[in-house]
Formats: sequence, structure tokens, C-alpha cells
Amino acid sequence: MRPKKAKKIVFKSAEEMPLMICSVGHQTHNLTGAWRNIRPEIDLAKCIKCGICWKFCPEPSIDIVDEWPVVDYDYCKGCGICAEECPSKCIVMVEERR
Amino acid sequence: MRPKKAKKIVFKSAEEMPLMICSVGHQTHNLTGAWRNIRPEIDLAKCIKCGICWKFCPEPSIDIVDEWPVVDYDYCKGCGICAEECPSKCIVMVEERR
Amino acid sequence: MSQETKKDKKMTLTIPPEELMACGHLACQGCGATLAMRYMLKALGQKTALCIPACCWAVIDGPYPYSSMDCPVYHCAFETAASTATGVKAGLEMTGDTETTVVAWAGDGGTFDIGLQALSGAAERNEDIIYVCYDNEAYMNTGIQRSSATPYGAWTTTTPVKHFKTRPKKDIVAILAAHRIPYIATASISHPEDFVKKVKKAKGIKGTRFFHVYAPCPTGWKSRPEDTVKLARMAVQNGYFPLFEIEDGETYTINLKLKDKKPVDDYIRLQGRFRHLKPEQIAAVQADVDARWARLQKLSGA
Amino acid sequence: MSQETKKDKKMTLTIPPEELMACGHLACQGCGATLAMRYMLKALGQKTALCIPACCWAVIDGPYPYSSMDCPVYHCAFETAASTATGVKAGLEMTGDTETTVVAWAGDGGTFDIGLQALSGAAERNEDIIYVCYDNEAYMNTGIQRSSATPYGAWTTTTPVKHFKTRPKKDIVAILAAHRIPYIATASISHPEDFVKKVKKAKGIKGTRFFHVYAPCPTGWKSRPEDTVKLARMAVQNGYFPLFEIEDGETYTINLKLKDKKPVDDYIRLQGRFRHLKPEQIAAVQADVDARWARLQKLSGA
Amino acid sequence: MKKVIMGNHALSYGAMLARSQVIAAYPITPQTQVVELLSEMCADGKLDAQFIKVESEHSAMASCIGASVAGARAFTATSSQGLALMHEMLHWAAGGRHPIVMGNINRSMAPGWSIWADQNDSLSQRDTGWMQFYCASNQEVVDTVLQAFKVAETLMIPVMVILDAFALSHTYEVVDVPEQALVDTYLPPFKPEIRLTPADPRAFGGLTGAEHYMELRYKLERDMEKAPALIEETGREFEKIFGRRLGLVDAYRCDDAEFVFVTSGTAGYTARAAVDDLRASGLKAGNLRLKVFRPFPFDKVREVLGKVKKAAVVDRNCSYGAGGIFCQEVKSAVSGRTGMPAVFGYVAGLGGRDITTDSFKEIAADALAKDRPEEEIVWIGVKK
Amino acid sequence: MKKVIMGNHALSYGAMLARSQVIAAYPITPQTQVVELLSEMCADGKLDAQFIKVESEHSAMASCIGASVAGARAFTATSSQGLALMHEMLHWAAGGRHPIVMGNINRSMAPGWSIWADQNDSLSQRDTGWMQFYCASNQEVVDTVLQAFKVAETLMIPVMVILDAFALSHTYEVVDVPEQALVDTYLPPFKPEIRLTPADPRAFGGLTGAEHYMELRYKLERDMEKAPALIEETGREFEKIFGRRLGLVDAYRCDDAEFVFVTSGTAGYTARAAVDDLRASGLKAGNLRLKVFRPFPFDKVREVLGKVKKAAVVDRNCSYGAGGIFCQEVKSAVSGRTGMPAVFGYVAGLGGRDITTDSFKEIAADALAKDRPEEEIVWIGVKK
Amino acid sequence: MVEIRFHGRGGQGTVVASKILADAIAKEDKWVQAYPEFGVERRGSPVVAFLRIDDKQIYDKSRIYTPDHVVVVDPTLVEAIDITEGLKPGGTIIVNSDRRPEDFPFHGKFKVRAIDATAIAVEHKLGSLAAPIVNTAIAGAVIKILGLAGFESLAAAIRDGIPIKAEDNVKAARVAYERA
Amino acid sequence: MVEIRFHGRGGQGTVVASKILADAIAKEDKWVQAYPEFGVERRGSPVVAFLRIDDKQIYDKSRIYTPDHVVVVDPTLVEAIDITEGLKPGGTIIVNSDRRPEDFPFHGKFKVRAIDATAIAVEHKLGSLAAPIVNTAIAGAVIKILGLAGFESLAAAIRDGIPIKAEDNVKAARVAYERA
Ligand SMILES: Cc1ncc(C[n+]2csc(CCOP(=O)(O)OP(=O)(O)O)c2C)c(N)n1
Ligand SMILES: Cc1ncc(C[n+]2csc(CCOP(=O)(O)OP(=O)(O)O)c2C)c(N)n1
Ligand code: SF4
Ligand code: SF4
Ligand code: SF4
Ligand code: SF4
Ligand code: SF4
Ligand code: SF4
Ligand SMILES: [Mg+2]
Ligand SMILES: [Mg+2]
Repeated sequence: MRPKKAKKIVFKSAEEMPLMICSVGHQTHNLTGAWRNIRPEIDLAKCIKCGICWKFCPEPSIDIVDEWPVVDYDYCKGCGICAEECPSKCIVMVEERR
Repeated sequence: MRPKKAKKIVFKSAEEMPLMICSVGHQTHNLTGAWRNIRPEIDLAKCIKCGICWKFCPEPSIDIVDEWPVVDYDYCKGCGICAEECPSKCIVMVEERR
Repeated sequence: MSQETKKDKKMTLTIPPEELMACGHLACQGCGATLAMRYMLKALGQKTALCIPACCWAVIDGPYPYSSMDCPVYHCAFETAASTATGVKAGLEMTGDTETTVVAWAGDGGTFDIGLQALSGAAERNEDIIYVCYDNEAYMNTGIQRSSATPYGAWTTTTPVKHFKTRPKKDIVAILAAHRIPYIATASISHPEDFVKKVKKAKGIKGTRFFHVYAPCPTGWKSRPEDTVKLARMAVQNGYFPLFEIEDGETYTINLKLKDKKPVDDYIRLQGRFRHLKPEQIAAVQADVDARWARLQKLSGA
Repeated sequence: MSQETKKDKKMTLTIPPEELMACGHLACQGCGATLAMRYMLKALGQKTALCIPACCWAVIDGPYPYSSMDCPVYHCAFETAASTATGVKAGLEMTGDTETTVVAWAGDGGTFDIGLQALSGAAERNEDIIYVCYDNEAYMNTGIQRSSATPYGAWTTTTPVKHFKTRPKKDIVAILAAHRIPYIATASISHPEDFVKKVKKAKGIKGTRFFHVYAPCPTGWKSRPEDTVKLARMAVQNGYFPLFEIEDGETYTINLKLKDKKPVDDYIRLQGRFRHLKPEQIAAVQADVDARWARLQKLSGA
Repeated sequence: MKKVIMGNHALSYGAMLARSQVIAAYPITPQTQVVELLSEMCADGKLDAQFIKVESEHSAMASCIGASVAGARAFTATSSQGLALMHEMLHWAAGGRHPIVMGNINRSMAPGWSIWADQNDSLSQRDTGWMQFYCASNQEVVDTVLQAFKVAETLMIPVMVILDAFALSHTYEVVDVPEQALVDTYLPPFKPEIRLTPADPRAFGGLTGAEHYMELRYKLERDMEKAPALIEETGREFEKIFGRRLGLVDAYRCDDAEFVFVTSGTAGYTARAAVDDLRASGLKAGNLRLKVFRPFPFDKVREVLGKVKKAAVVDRNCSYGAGGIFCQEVKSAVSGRTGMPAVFGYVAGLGGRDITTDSFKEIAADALAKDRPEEEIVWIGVKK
Repeated sequence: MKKVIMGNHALSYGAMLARSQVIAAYPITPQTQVVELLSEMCADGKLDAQFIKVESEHSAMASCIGASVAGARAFTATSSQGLALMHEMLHWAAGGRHPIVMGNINRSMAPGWSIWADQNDSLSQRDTGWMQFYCASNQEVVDTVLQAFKVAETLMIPVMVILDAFALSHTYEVVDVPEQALVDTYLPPFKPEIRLTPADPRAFGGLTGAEHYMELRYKLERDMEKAPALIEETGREFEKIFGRRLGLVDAYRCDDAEFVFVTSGTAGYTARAAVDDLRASGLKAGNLRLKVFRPFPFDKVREVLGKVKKAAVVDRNCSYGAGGIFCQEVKSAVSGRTGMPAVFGYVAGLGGRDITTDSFKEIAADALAKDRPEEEIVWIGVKK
Repeated sequence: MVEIRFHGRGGQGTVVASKILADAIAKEDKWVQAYPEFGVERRGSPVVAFLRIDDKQIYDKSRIYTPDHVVVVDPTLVEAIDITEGLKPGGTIIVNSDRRPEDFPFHGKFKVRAIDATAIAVEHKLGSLAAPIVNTAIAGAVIKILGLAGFESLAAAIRDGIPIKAEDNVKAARVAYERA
Repeated sequence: MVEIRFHGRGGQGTVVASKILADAIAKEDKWVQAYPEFGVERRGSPVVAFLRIDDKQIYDKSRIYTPDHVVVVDPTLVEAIDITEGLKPGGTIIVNSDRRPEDFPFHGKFKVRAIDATAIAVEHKLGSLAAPIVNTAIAGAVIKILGLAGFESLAAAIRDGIPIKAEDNVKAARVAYERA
């Protein structure tokens, strides 16, 4: 996967832009976590490591760290699918408090 | 059917032409008989009036006159279908001699 | 029967006598497409509006300021037979004419290829039009280039003998059937009575109706003009182009059962466009015809 | 099992771990189309070239000069997914790359409507591309207008409640089957393992391969984002969107047999776009689903 | 009755008040609200029309053509890619003399995908035989649709009513929506002399040989040349009934002006604001907003510019390899005539880049600094 | 090697000698022989290319675009309705910087159906960002296709090579068909810096906001402006290798001319014959044939016309409501400049109406009789 | 001429708020111009809308760069972006928040007014708990604070513009109008 | 410059005749220009083709209105249309016919030469009896009568241009060349 938190691209002039209309940067610069109204919180105690939350995350913003599911809040949009699909109901969606 | 041998249309000026691009005359002005290389000749003695020649003429240039099939040589292109399809083989295609 | 007695005998007419298509038109000698039009108009009568896209028929009708037709004709853009007809129908209705039958009349190229999307859209919306595709299996008006209706094995100017068409003909009827429109029928210029009967039936149905009409083309098929009707008849009788109807995309009815289905060989040999085919290739054609016929019988529950 | 012992347990991964689609993209919360892409790329890997016409995905990928993909993407015109992909494939081959899988990735509007002709043409020529239609049953990118994939009963901004869509959804799979292409499959974002398996299978086949992928859209369906996967699963289980394959347009295989087929009611009720439907209208939906399921079983000889 | 509505809805109201009989359209950002509202109007019975929800813009125009030749009043709306996809049918509608009215939302052409404003979409259609009316306010949009049908049906030539993406299409403004009864007095029903009907069977548009084609096109051009007078006349007529004037151009403070902007669309309104500022700072500035681009209002343009020293044409478009299109045509119109100003060409606002009063001040400064144009075109507000 | 071939086959030979790698085309009269011969060349292995037999011109251009971005040399050919149907994709090819070369046979636009020559089809594409090269002989057609690829690939801008229906497309002339070996020295293989490949994964043409779009279009315009010099240079290079000069214009007896025709296409050759006759009858006439219309050869045109008293632009086209297109652009080019001639505009030869040496004499007589143009355009050879 | 900029997130009805206000103000025979920032709006992503008000016809069609006032529909944006950008000195910032004006960094530099529109929306069951729709409450506060129009004009505008739960919205607006 | 007009019917190869002649003449380093009348050609319908020949490059691209010579490939056209239209005084008319030149109405006004190309085509089994293909025979007669090129150039042109039955066609051309 592309490096996360890629840098923003700023062209100072037309000269700097490639002749073709093509990407030169990664969309991961865009931290979609800011869109979130509700956040998923995983209670690993109940987690059975079935991988289902990881499988169904549309971003994807559930990483597997040391064989545990970890939400990347920089990108998680708070759709709630992981919580909905988790068979052992160990993900709860809580209101964002910023 | 449209009157045969309709008259040719000649516009003397743009003024005379309708504003819309539409027909004002009949294509029957065009005597396609001139295209013919071979002409069908019907031997009415053998004719059983089955109407098949009339039915299959693509122009159509076989008329029914007094209940007999009559080729209209002004339009007949000499395709030979009538002769081919006539069940009693009473149509022969003969070379045009002009 | 002597000439005398015969004099009083009437001519046998198995199709309506009215001619809405006049002679003087610009079709080649022995043009099948022309017969198709003649028959359809006999069935529909004068209250018919034709939308004809680019195709041989755009020429056959005759040049400006003439026409061979007794009914109104709109010569429309190549890919717009269905969409123009849809508009004409709506326009006539909104101006008080609910009676006139609106017909989109297109060739195989205008139907299978460049006009397919407009046709599919109209069918999906079930527009109240009759769409007739006269199929001469190539782009004839532009000088015989391949279309997706060109059958396996055929030569065209864009499928030269060394690269003859190897893909099968697109199954337009199955595609339309998938749209579940109220009525679909195949027809052949060799069977005018059957064609006329089905057009009259279609006229009485509301919604999108589709006809696939087989129309041999001596110029494009390199066949003899006098063989036009014969070729069409052979295609029906050997199962190459069977006659059938489909109602609501579901109910199949075979109009002409084939007791002794003929082999395709003679049919192939009469056409210059197939001259290069080797026996095994002709066998391939035969196999395809048999498979299609079997499938059709299955669908029609025969 | 205690946390201690669990620590050593590996996460169960039922689909490939590689992510070729990165986060940061512009899809709405709970977008089904996004999952579809994620799964397909997992199956195909990096040697994939995507042709994406106008559709939500043209936005999801991210604005210039960014992209969320790890494989090349050509954002092409709305109606040209198939024709652009055809050109890309030819171009890659002529420049020595015969390996890369070229994928046309379009929405239902770009597939069922404005892109149908290009798709049909490519299929008829059996171009060597994979065409994936992610189906969210309307034009979502432009704000939820009806497409010919919009199902009976659905509200959209162009089929207001008073004029909700009464025509059935166009049967795109049957249309493609009529083209007799080597491989066709349906898939659902609720069944990633099945989807991945079939994409890998398709990758090994030459010619035109078509996927019809069910991708719920919370924004357009007025459903809750968290229900996206659930809705897709329901549609599979109630026969609304069955999972099956078609080889050579002939051989049907149902991938998920439905012993106890569920009713459509709950599925309907979860979606705001159907809120206005009366019981008898829901019954009509049920009847259609049952009929389609029966037809599919017949075709698959089940 | 006054309403605060967006430009797209102004188009829908215009089509409704004109009693459009057949609408065939396809959605595209930023036009979608036009068709959405029209769908509702049909559903609610507010508009007695058949709405054909076609599968592409090419079909939309084809269906409008079919409806029009059958004698119905036909309307559609689109934008950018959709307009471009219609291109063949635009030629068709004009050549076939089908008086369709179409709304087009000015959106720049892909690639890259852009949903934002510029005029390359509509100006790329300048040679299709359509009349082109550019609007600057939502009020003008409603009013212009009504006039468009009147002019189109009188001359049997289609009209494109054009508004900028977002700056008009999505901007809410106060609009005085005309009364239906008054509209009916202004715009009579569409009753063409010749139409497609079995009662008068004719073939339309058959193969036309070299001996006829040119005369038919000559007739189109001659009728097109009648448009300017007719637009002024129907504009005055409109004013009598509705109190708002519609015309070929909107000349603002040009009479005593030494320096004039030549503009179109919403930029033509922003230019007014700029003119006031420039006047305040002592420059005798003016603004000539071209309301009608096709047919090109030769006489009006020459009349107004004939009194001016310098003119700066501001193009929200570019014909690559030739420059700004309005500039090119204005230059051509004044070419070889005495007493005409030096014409300076500027390209600004492509792909939705904003055109502000400052843009106009920058343009004025540039033009005033030079005594004659040095380049074919000067690009404003671009990071070179 | 000398051959007597038709113009359409000249296009096919050009595409073959250029070693086109992908061809996607759709048949249309009067272009069909181009694709027919190319099909044969592929079948016979004379040309190692993939020929995609698409189902429409819209797809033809889309496939060419796909092939080009993947790094292949792409060619297509079409005419009139087909070109119009490509319109959206023409904008695409240019905006996306895809150096495709396309042959277009000038055929007038329907309705009524006409398969005969005029330039409305190609000139309606003048704002799409394509370069346009107009040819006057079959020799020029073959040569121009080769130059077109060279120029297109250098600037990454597509080129349209244009020839009149029948008068060129179906006319057999003697053509010196270049040797493949020599062509290969003139035209190197296509090797774009950036192309679509998994080896360098990029997204092409994504959503482009107001902060970027204009700069990308500015780059296109600036590169387009490099074309005139490049065309002259590659034309001289061509002459070195093949002995035939290719350039922006063909100025015939203009140096000492007082009266000059401005022409294009085959009419530009007939005009030469007319010039000789007029010279014989004592008039110092000349002919400026515009070989390249996009980018517009501003400098060349001004240079040649700067020495002339009167110029008569002959347009085989009409932008309804604005007049002949060449005339409009020539007028614009000389506008506001001193020492430029009075420019008279004439429309002739629409829908295949013949343009003869007599037509030119009639035009000359008209222009010489007036001291300045009275109408926007004068129609020649039309039954008014 | 008064120029106002609105900051919110997709799904909160920020654009509708500006439109309702325009409508209300127009009812008092003023000229108005309301438009969204022209981009891709996704639920939760930042959105901007603009409102121009004048006694005479408004010709300037360019975007607003130096607003007289700023309305912040979603407080979380205060940290995310510079909502004061271009704001005229002495301009008013109206924030939807339960915090006190002093709590905001830009307090002092600008007039700051806080209104807990979210609470009001929740009270009136507008939208969901996770995503309450605050536009009408905001509108109520804005016309009061900036004195743009009378409440009845706003009420009428809400009834025209928001068919569903119209009266609850009017109530919410009134509460905000009063609390502001 | 020499200008020649050909009259025939669709299917007889009139256009090919003009093209073959152009080819043959070009082989002798002349400039040529051959083109059909631009219309819809149907088997049996009248068709026209043109041929220009000159020692220097031909710039005139307009149609031929006053030909120096006329070639009538199909004799039945003599009655159908005025084949002498625009023909320059003293011009030659070459007719495919078994009749004698004197039998033609325009004999006297113009030089008339008759050649029974049909018979020659039939002798060499070119085309069918109903529709013999006479183009090569005609070509043979034309170059001889008008002295446009040597026979070998024509033979070469035929071999290049007519792959099928090339030799029979060359024979037919030679016979015509000799009989003419
Ligand atoms: C957009 C467009 N592309 C191409 C053409 C050229 N064209 C006219 S008719 C035709 C072929 C028609 O084939 P078909 O539909 O099978 O009818 P047929 O000529 O065989 O009767 C073509 C390619 C056109 N008129 N318009
Ligand atoms: C020729 C053309 N017409 C219309 C549009 C506008 N448009 C862009 S995306 C879209 C809808 C796409 O719908 P779909 O294919 O179902 O994809 P979705 O947005 O639902 O993902 C439309 C109508 C366009 N870009 N081009
Ligand atoms: S779905 Fe639930 S149980 Fe399965 S891995 Fe995720 S958190 Fe653990
Ligand atoms: S809430 Fe949605 S986006 Fe966030 S981690 Fe769960 S599935 Fe992914
Ligand atoms: S087909 Fe033969 S038998 Fe029958 S009517 Fe005609 S001529 Fe007589
Ligand atoms: S030969 Fe052909 S055209 Fe003539 S009458 Fe017989 S069928 Fe008709
Ligand atoms: S080419 Fe074929 S279809 Fe066309 S007119 Fe001739 S015979 Fe009929
Ligand atoms: S609208 Fe639907 S399909 Fe499009 S991005 Fe949002 S959720 Fe996905
Ligand atoms: Mg055909
Ligand atoms: Mg969709």
C-alpha cells in the first residue's frame, strides 16, 4: 500500500507540472478521520481475531499490528461497518468528542 | 401507390425550396427500366395466376392488369427474381436489345 | 385450363394489394431490403411514420426532393433510429395524434452496432415504437464492411479473405429478449405472409416491438440478384435464420417448424462472400446452426 | 482463551493481505463501491491497468495530482470504459507488455446505459479485457438519478415518489450472456472470498470477462452506512442478487445455493429509497425476485 | 411572483412556463437540478409534457429532434461532455431547422475532469448553426428561455441558452417568475407549417446532391441573419409585457467610455462592478456584455466599439492555437474598419478559476500600459 | 516509387509507412478505402498493427486514446458525421496530450444527407485543440501524415490530416511513395516520457480543481504556439530527405501580387490555375493556400498579406451567423494592423458544389469592383 | 453590501442554512446571492457556503474573499482550518458551540458569539444524535445577531424551504433566535 | 492538357477503365488525374468517369466540363443521354459498339470511332454474358486511337491493377488495340 500521510503537492508554476495530466502524489495525504462523527473502539479483550473488521473496512483503516486489529483514526471515517459486522460485538461506536 | 412517371422537380431558386429539407416530388420520376440488362418476358399461356411474381418483385414493377401479371418495363430492373420464383416457369429472362 | 376460362380467374394475392412503396427507387437489382419494406408497409398501412437512419434505405428512398414512400419518413442520424422514433412518437402524441404507428427502420449496422445503445435504452423504457432491423449482414451502404451481424466465415472489405470474420454473429434477438419487451419476431423476405401476419399482430401491441428481418443483398453477398428470395428461403429452411416470436422476453413460438432441416452447404455455395471457406469451416457453420436451432427448440419448449 | 494465549494467535485473513487501494480516498462513509475495488485489486495484484469512466470512482480515487491506487489508472470518458480499455490493451501489447491485466471499471450508468454500446462492441470482438460493473443502481456521482439498473419501485431524483421507477432493472448479465463471451460472473461485496476467487479465475481466461458486482450506496439508497455489507448480504441471501457464473454464455453455475431463500421485506425496509412502497408493491418485488431465481435455477440445470 | 431560486431551477421554470411538450434529457453536473425539478413538475402535473429519460445526450437531442419535427415544443439541458456528445446532433437540429431550445451550463471540458465553469463547451459549438444566448443572472435565464422559443420558432433555428457553472447554475438569486397567463400572450403555441405527419407524407432530409445542398444552407444563413433584428424586437415586446428588456448586448456606461471591456456570462456582471470602481478612480471605463454570440451581433458591436479607444476582450475560453474566441470574433468584426479601437485579448477563468473585479483591474492596467496588443492573447491569473 | 493511387490510399500508405501500431476506425463514405486498404495491409502482414474494428467513431477515438497513453502510435480516419460523433473525444485527445494522427475526409454535414465535399466537418472541430493540416494533392497526403506524426509526438498534441471528399479522396494521382528506410530515418519510434504502465503507476486525468486546470491548459496553448516553427523546421528536414517541401502555407506568385486569393484544400490548387489565367489577362494575382489552419499561422499570413492590396478568402464552409471561417480568422489575424489588405469573404462549394477556375474569376471580379467589402460574406455559385 | 461565509460539514445543512437566510432576507425586499463552495461534498467533509446581501442588485459574481462575518456551523472546524481567513477586522464570528466566546482563540480579534445550535437541534429531534441537522437553529441565531431580517420572514422561509418537520424547524429557529 | 470523359453503366468497370488508363499513361512519366463522378453507383445505372493528362503537374481539381474526347462504354447510353455535352469541336467519340461510326447521330459533328469491346470481352470470357466486363478492351482501343501511351505500358497497368484474369484482360486489350 502507498505510504500513509503522503505529503501535499504544491506546484509553484505551470513549469513544475508534468506535461501529461497525471498523479505525482498519494491520496493518503488526505486525513479523512476528520470526517468522522462517531468512532469505533475495539475491546481487544473480546476480540477473536477473525479479521472480519479488517476485511470489511472500506477505507481501509483497520490495520493489523502485531496480529491485532488496530483502527487508524487518521483515516477512519466512522461508517460503523466494523462494529456492525464484528461477530463478537467487541467494537462499539462512540460519539466523537473533539 | 404514388402516381407513376411523376414529374421531375427543378427549383429555379432557393426561394422556391421549402424551408424544411423535405420531399416535394415522387421518386417514380426515375425510370429504372434503363438499368436493365436482361428483361423478363411472361408467357401468359403458361401462367396460373398464382401472384408469386407480383409478390416477390422488389420494385415493384409487376402490375396486375385485368387479373394478369404485367411487367412495367419503365421500372423493371431485370433482377430475374420473378422468373426464378415463378412456379410454372413461364417467365424467361432475355437479353436486352436496345 | 384454357386461356379463355383463365381470363376470368382472379390473381391469387396472399398479401395486401396496397403498395405504399413505389417503384423508381434506388435499390440494386434484386434487393432484399426493398422487399422487406414493401411487405411491412402493406401490413401497417399509410398511418405510419418511418425513422430511417443511415443505411442503404437512406439511399433507396430516393434523393431530395423525392421520396418513394406514401407515408412520412424522417431520415435520421445513423445511431438514432430508436431515439428519433421515441421523440417522434412523443411529439405526435403531444400534438394529438395517438394513432400513427412509429417505426424505426434500420440496417444491421445501425442496430447491432452504432444504434444498439439507443435501441437498448428505448427497450428498457418500453417506448411505444416498432423497431425493424433489416439484416443484410454487413455495412452495405458504405461498400460492404463487417458489422457485428456479419456471420462467421464471411468476406467483407474489412474482413479480407486472409482475415475473414471468425467471431460469431451477435445474437441481437437474445439481447432484446433480455430487455423483456412485449414482442419480438424474426421474419424473412421469403415468407411475406408470415411477416405481414406478425407485423399486424405487433401493431396491436403497446410498447417496444422488435423485428429482425432477413434481407439478402446480392451486391454484398456476391450472389446472383435472382437468388435473393431463394437464399432467404434456404436460410429459413436450413435453420440458419429460423422464424419465431418471443412474447415478454419469455414465451418463444417457432412459426415454421423444420421437419427435415436442410444442410447449409448449398446456401453457402450460392454466395461469393463464402467462396474461400474450406469444408471443415463449412462444417463449423453447420455445427453452429444446429446448436442455435437446438437452443431455440429448447427455449420454445418444443 | 486468555489475552496471553491470544497474543500468539494470528489474525485470520480470508482474502489476500496486499492493499493496492489506499485510505484517504474520497468515498462517502460506508461506500460499497470502495470495498469492491479493494477486493478486486487484492485478487489481480499490481500488474493491473484500470480504465475508470465518469462515476463515483472518478472522484473516490482522489483529485489531481493524487491517486489512491498502486496501479495505473486512466480516467476516461463516461461512455468509453470498454473502448478505452480495448485501446490500452492493444497499446500495451504493441509496446511489449502482454502481462498486464486491463480492467474497465464502471458504474451501472456507465455500463447499462451510456457505455453499453462500447461494451457490447468489445464483447462481440471478444477483446482481452476484464470489465467490472459495480452496481449501486443509480447515477450516484451526479446526485442519485435513475439508471436502467435502478430497480422497480426505487425513488431517485428523476423518479420522484409520485413517479417512482416502474420498469424492471435491465438484465445486463443476460445481455452479456447473449454475446457468448468466455466468462461472466456476479459478485457481492458481502462475499469477498467468492469475489476474489472468481476474479483470480477470470484473470486466467483470455477474452472478454464481465463482472456484475453488487455495491450498496448508503448515500443513494438512504440507508445507514453501517448497513452496507449487511444489505449486500441480504440481497444475496434473498435471491435479489444471486451469485453465479456463466461460461461461454452457456454454462451457468450458481455459487451460493439458497436452501431457505429469505423474503425481501427486511432488505426493502432498510432502504429509504423504498420507503413509499405499499405492501402489494413489495409483493411485486418479491414475485420478480422469485421468478428470476426460478429462471436462474432452470438455466443452471439445478 | 418573486422567488429565491438557483440558476438551474430558473431554466426549469422557463421550460415549464413555455409549456414545453417534450423534454428529453440526461443528467450531468452541474445541470442535474434542471432535470430533477422538471421530473417533479411532470410528476406533480405542473407541466403537461412527456419527459424521456434517455440513456445519453446524443439520444436526448435525437429525441428532441423527433419531437420537434412532429410539431411539439422540445426542450433539453446539458453541459460540457454532454453537449460535446451531442455535437453531431447539434449540426442536425440546426441543419434540419428544428427550433429546439436547450439550456447549457458552461463547464470546462475534460480531461482532467472538471465540473467548474468555462465556456469551451458551448463555444466549441459555435459552428453548428445554433443561436447562442449567454446569461448573467437567474432572472435573465427565465426570461431568455421564453424569448429563445419565440425566436427559434419564428426562424426555425434552435437556440442554446447558456449559464456559467455554479456562479449561476448553483447560485440562489431573487427571480421574478413571470405569470403563466402573461407568458401565454407573449409566446403562442408552436405551429410549424410543415411537420412530420401521415396527413402530409413527406421524406425529411433525404440524400441531397450538390445541386441542392448549398441552396438549403444558404437559406439557413439568410434566416440566421434575420435574428439580430428579431431578437431586439422580441426583446422590446418582452419589455412591454414584463418590464424587463432583452437584447443583443448589455452596454454599461459605454457611451462616453474610452476603455471598454467586452465580456459575456457572469463575468459580464462582475465587470460592471469593476467598471464602477475604475470610474471612481477616474478611468472612463465601460462594459459591453455580449448577450448573443450567434448570430454574431456585428452591427451592435461596431456601433458600441466605434466610439472607443481601447477594448479588452475577456475570454473564459481558448481556441488552442488561435486564442480567445470572443476576442477573435470581435477583432474580425472590426477588422478593416476605420474608427475602431485597439482590441486586446485576455484569457481568464478557465476550469472554474474565479474572475474578480481585481482581474478586470489587472486587465485594464495591462491594456492601458500598451499602445497596441503585443501577444495574440494574455493569460490572466495563471501561474506561469 | 511512383504509383497512381487515390487520396484515401495515400492516407493508408502514410499510416503504414509511419509504422502505426494501433488503428481503430469505423467506416464512412468517402473514407472507406482508407480502412479497407489498412485491413488488407494488416491481413497481408505488410503492417504490424492491431486493427480494432470498433462499433462507432466515438469508440474509435477512445481506443486510439487508450493505445496512445499506453505508448503506441495510433492512427484513425473518418469523415463528417463520424468526426462529429468523435467531438467529445477530440477534446479528450488534445486535452490529455495524446499525439494521435487522424485522417479526415472533408464531407458536408447532414441533414440532408450529403457525401460530398465541404469543410464544415473539420472546421467545426477548430476549437478542440487539434492541429489541422489541409492537403491539396495525394502526394501531400502521404507526406503530411509522416510529418504529422513527427510534429504531434514532439509536442504531444494530436493532428488531423484533411482532404476533400472525392476531389482528393477518390481521385487517382501520381504519388511518389517514400521508401520505408528513409521514412524510418525521418520518423523515429514513439517513445513518450510518461505513459500508462504498472512500472510507473499513475492516475491520468483525475478530477482537476480550479487551482490546477488552467495551468494545464496554459501548457497546452504554449506548446501549440511552438508548432508553427516546428512545422517549418520538420518541413525543411523532410525536404532534405525526400526533396519535397512541407510548410505552413503555399504562397503562389504572391511576392509581387496586388490581389491574392486565400484558399485551402483542393480549391487551393485550382486557384493556382486561376491565378495563371488572371496573370495572363494582366491582373497581378496570387494565391495563399493555408496548409495549416491550427495553430493559425498568424505570422505567415501577415507576412504574405502585408504586401497586398486586396485579399479574397474563399471558404468552403460557413459558420452560420458569422460567415466563412477562414475569412473570419484571417480578418482577425490582420485586424488592427497597418499595411494589411482589404479582406473580402466568399463562401463557395458547399455540399460538393464544384469550385472552378471560373469561380475564382467571378470572385476576383467582385472583389476588384468594390473598394471595401460590403457584406459579411458573398455566396458564390448559389441560386439565390 | 454584507458578505457572510459559512463553515460546516457535509450533512449538516450548511448550504441550506445560507439558502434559507437568503430567502428570509429577500422577503424583506433586499437583493441576495447565496451559493455553496463549488466542490465534491461528502458527509462529514468540510464545506463552505456564501451569502451576499445588498439593497441594490448585486452584480459581483465572484467568490467572497473578505467576508464581513463568518458563521461556523461545526465547532470542530475551528481547530481544523483557519475560519477567520480574510475576515474583515471587527467582523462577527458566530459559532455553534456550547463553549463561551472567550474560549475561542480568535476572541478579542473579532466579535465572537456562541450558540449551542446542536443542543437546540437535538431538543427538537432534528436529524440523528450522531448527525443533528442544525441549519435552522443557526439561521435563527444569525438573523438575530446580525439583524438581517425579522423572525417572521425566517419562519416563512423555513416553511417554504423545508417541507419535512417544518414546524419543529421553525420552533428550533425561534429558540435560537431567542437564546442568541 | 487532354481531358477525357467516360460514359458507362454500373458494373461495367468504367471507373476502372479510366484508372487503368491513368496508370498506363503515368508509366510514361506524364501527370494524370482520374476520378469517378461522385455519386451513388448501382449496377446498370449510368456512371461517368474523368481522365486528365498533362506533361506538367495538374493543379485544376474541378470537374471536366469541356472534354477533348468522350468514351462510351455502353452504347445504349447514346440514346439515353447527350454524351456529346460540352465536347470540344473536333473531339473524338469512341463508342463500344458493333455498329459503324456513320450509324451514330453525332457522326460528322465529331470524329467517331466504334470498337466492339463487348464482343472482345465475351471472346475472352470477361464477366458474364449478360454483363460482360469491357474495361480492358476499351482501354486498349482508347490508347491506340488517342495515342495516349504504348501498349506495353497498358499491359503493365492491367497486370498491376487487375489481379484476376490479368492475362485474359491483357489479351483482350491487345485485340482491341489491334482492331482499333
Ligand atoms: C456516425 C456515422 N458513422 C458512419 C456513417 C457511415 N455509414 C452510413 S450507412 C453505414 C452502414 C450501414 O450499415 P447497415 O446499418 O447494416 O445498413 P446497410 O447499409 O447494410 O443497409 C455507415 C457505416 C454515418 N452515416 N454516420
Ligand atoms: C457524456 C457524459 N454525460 C453525462 C456525464 C455526467 N455523469 C458523470 S458520472 C454520471 C453518473 C454515473 O453513474 P454510474 O455509472 O452508475 O456510476 P456512479 O456514479 O453511480 O458510481 C453522470 C451522469 C458525463 N460525465 N459525461
Ligand atoms: S471483527 Fe471483532 S473479533 Fe474479529 S477481528 Fe475484528 S474486532 Fe476482533
Ligand atoms: S468505522 Fe468504518 S471506516 Fe472506521 S474503521 Fe470501522 S469500518 Fe473502517
Ligand atoms: S409467377 Fe408465373 S404463374 Fe404465377 S402469376 Fe406470375 S407468371 Fe403467372
Ligand atoms: S425482373 Fe425483377 S424487377 Fe423485373 S419484374 Fe421481374 S422481379 Fe421485378
Ligand atoms: S447494397 Fe444490398 S441492401 Fe443495399 S441496395 Fe444494394 S442490394 Fe439492397
Ligand atoms: S455516493 Fe454511494 S457509491 Fe458514491 S461514493 Fe458515496 S457511497 Fe460510494
Ligand atoms: Mg447491413
Ligand atoms: Mg451507479
